[in-house]
Amino acid sequence: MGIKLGVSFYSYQQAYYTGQKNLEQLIDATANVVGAHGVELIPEQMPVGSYPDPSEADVERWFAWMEKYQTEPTCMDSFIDWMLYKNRILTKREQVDQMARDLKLASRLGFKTLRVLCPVRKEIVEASLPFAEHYGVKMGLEIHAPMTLNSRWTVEYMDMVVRNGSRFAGLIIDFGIFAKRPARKLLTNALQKGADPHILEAIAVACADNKPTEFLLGIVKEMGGGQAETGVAMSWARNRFSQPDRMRDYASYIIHCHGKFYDMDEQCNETGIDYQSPIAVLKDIGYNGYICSEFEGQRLYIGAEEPDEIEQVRRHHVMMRRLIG
Amino acid sequence: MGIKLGVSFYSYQQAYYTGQKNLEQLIDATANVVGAHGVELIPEQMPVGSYPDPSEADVERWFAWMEKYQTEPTCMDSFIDWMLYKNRILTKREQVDQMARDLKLASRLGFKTLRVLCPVRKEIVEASLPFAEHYGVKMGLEIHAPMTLNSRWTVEYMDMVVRNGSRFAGLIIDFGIFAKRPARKLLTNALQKGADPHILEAIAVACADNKPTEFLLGIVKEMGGGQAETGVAMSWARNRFSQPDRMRDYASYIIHCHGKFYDMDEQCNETGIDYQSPIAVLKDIGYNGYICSEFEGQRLYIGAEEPDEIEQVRRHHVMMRRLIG
Amino acid sequence: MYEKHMLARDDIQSVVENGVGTGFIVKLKIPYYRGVCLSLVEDIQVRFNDRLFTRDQLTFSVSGETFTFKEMETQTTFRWEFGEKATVFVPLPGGIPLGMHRIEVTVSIRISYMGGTRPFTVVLENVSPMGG
Amino acid sequence: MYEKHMLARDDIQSVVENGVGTGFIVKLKIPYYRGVCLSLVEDIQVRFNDRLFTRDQLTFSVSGETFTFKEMETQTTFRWEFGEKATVFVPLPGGIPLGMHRIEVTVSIRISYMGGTRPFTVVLENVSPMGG
Ligand SMILES: [Mn+2]
Ligand SMILES: [Mn+2]
Repeated sequence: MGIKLGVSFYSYQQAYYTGQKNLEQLIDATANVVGAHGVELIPEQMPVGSYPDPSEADVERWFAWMEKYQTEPTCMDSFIDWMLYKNRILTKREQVDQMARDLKLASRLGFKTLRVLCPVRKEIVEASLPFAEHYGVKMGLEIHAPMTLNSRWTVEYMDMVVRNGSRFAGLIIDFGIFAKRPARKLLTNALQKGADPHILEAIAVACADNKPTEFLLGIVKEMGGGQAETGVAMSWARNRFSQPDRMRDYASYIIHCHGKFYDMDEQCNETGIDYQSPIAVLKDIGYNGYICSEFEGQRLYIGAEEPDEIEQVRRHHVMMRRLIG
Repeated sequence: MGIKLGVSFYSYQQAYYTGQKNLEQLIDATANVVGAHGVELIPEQMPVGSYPDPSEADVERWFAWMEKYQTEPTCMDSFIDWMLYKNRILTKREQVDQMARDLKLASRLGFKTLRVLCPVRKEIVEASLPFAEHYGVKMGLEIHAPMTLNSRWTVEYMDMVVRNGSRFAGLIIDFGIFAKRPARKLLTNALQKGADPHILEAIAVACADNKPTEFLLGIVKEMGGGQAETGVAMSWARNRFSQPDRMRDYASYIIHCHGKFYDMDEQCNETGIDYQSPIAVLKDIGYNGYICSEFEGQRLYIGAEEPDEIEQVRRHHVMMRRLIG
Repeated sequence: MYEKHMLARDDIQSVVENGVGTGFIVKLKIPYYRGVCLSLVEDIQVRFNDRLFTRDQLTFSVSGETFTFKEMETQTTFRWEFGEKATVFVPLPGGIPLGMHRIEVTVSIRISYMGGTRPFTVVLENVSPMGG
Repeated sequence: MYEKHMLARDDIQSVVENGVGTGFIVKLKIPYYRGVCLSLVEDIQVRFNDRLFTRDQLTFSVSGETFTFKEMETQTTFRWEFGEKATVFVPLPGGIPLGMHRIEVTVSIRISYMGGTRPFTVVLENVSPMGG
């Protein structure tokens, strides 16, 4: 079996937003340019028909695409809008209704896993377990920076999962938690704004060393940096490095991974996130689910330059195949 | 085949409201006291499990009751809350969503017909046709006083139905449109408040003669009546008599009937509504759907006296069987 | 029928927290022939003797959840079912004093097919929740 | 990416009714990476040169339906989908005059996982909808 590869269509958001590619064309590119098999979708971003209730014809067309392009649904990404109304937070039951709605949609579209957004409360996931079982779709809480594998939020969630003894709740690892240094493109942008390369390098070294934001800002101040350097230091404020080895604690509960990345260079290396050690750990613990590439570098392209999302994803897959072997 | 008989559980609302009978006990009484076969339900009044999404177990229990008591679901009564929010009227699409929700529930519970409330716009019914076909449930607009069979609202609705050529929209006749005189119990209440029996009789004769409210109030004034007599005259203000013969115009579109009644006397006659002629017409046009008894006299019981809803329904069925032959 | 059945004398009770009376509750059945979602419960007023309590002062509880009337404006999941008792809390420091009282409750439900809101009032005289 | 793509110059157009300019429309894509139901579109402001137009003055249209912002507070069926253009109408008697103008649009979306509302502003300088 081994690790399987896919693409989160979050990666293609700009091509879709600007109307350059529709959903079918993106499935085509995934199969025929990237060479990937798994499809991860945010249905509120690129609806299959309409969200949350596609027609039967929409669903049939979706499966026809899967067949035509030899792809398969992996994980569907869900949101719980607990601030749906201006003046109040939705009750637990209303939030569970939203979860049930998404579990049902995932089931209709053939997704085996539902991405649960990090700040969703464990009580909501727990109360949704009967729906997950009914629809045969697993819920995975996404461990996403600034959360870490050791955060109290994660630990308490996992206590709930273990206590319930259900196979329908688990974890999704977002590789952003293994970020080691600012993406190359972020640094290039700062250089263009006149940042001092020595200060940037000092910041990058301190990032890799897992230093807190105050420490990074201290470097900027000491070395006489300005706004551009401060921007780079601040971009790191929400980063918290997780030790890849901590994944072993939850080995049998990891049901999906997001191969988060910001910038793939010409040699197909991610310029800021550690992939080598996490993938070694995943192989070692026998993980045989999907890693779906999740490109999030769109906002690093400023001025006239535009990202080539499909090319970035293609490079990411070259790296992934190299590392998985 | 011929006309079939059932009970709208609207008839039992007080027994349910006060906690004297639960849903299963009412099904039991329908089968074993009234001797009826058909069950009509307002799920927002007496939910099967919970409205609008009963669990599978709730639905199974419902069908188990139908089997146990040898009854069958006939019509489910729907509401469209187009004033769901304080500040606006729901859009057409939102109203159609509510209709689809109720069609789905009706289908799950085995109801073949959905009662559409009289003031629901024909555009909503028209846009809901695909859902009705999908769920295999017919929508019937209820012709209910003060609407008549000749009202513009009815005529325009039927034009829409005929134009669509769909078997999934039709009419439900509420026998209240055949009311000929105020219910006996309403008159008795007025007498207790000191009304003059001669004035009441003069009002009742004018009602049977289809006179407008102003005419009735004129009688009260002329004959020197007071508040009690005026109350009886005003109770007729929303009544508009329909000629039973007008049902012939829509013969093939009548999909269900409400045997509306207010007061059954000891000889099992309705004291204010004409049943003889409408049933003769229905037999003549070969109507073979249900008439479900719909008792609405609860509010005529004032002071310490309470209605015996089940007994009233039983008497109504005695009359119905006598008339149908 | 609602006059007689929507509010029972036993369902008016003082609320005491930490030994101090904070108000009272009334447990109400809906004065309408079906259940509705909470956004349709447009208004409730409670008159205790001469004191009037309006929606901003009250809370409304059903199915174990408590809402303000502002919150209820968008509440379409929770329902006040036909025949089910909802609990309305009325803040009255000290709770209900000894003696006989008059309680008047007006419930306004928004009913689409009537084109607006229908108020329904029930009055209980000589209420004495402290055993009597 | 929203700065560059959420509002195209061609999507600012004067509205003329019966020969009289009544205002203008801007066709906006959502500055967020997914579509949302309209209750989450908490606020939109449009600044035309020095004049500020706030939510009470604007209407918002999507899928052929037009809403006030007050109405949108409870609107959870209709959605502003990702990449879809919504039309905001700004009442400006006479429509957009000849010449160059500055248009600034701020869209605030309520995002639960951020715990509140995120405003996003886009500015177009030298806008001249009458061809140029
Ligand atoms: Mn992710
Ligand atoms: Mn009826």
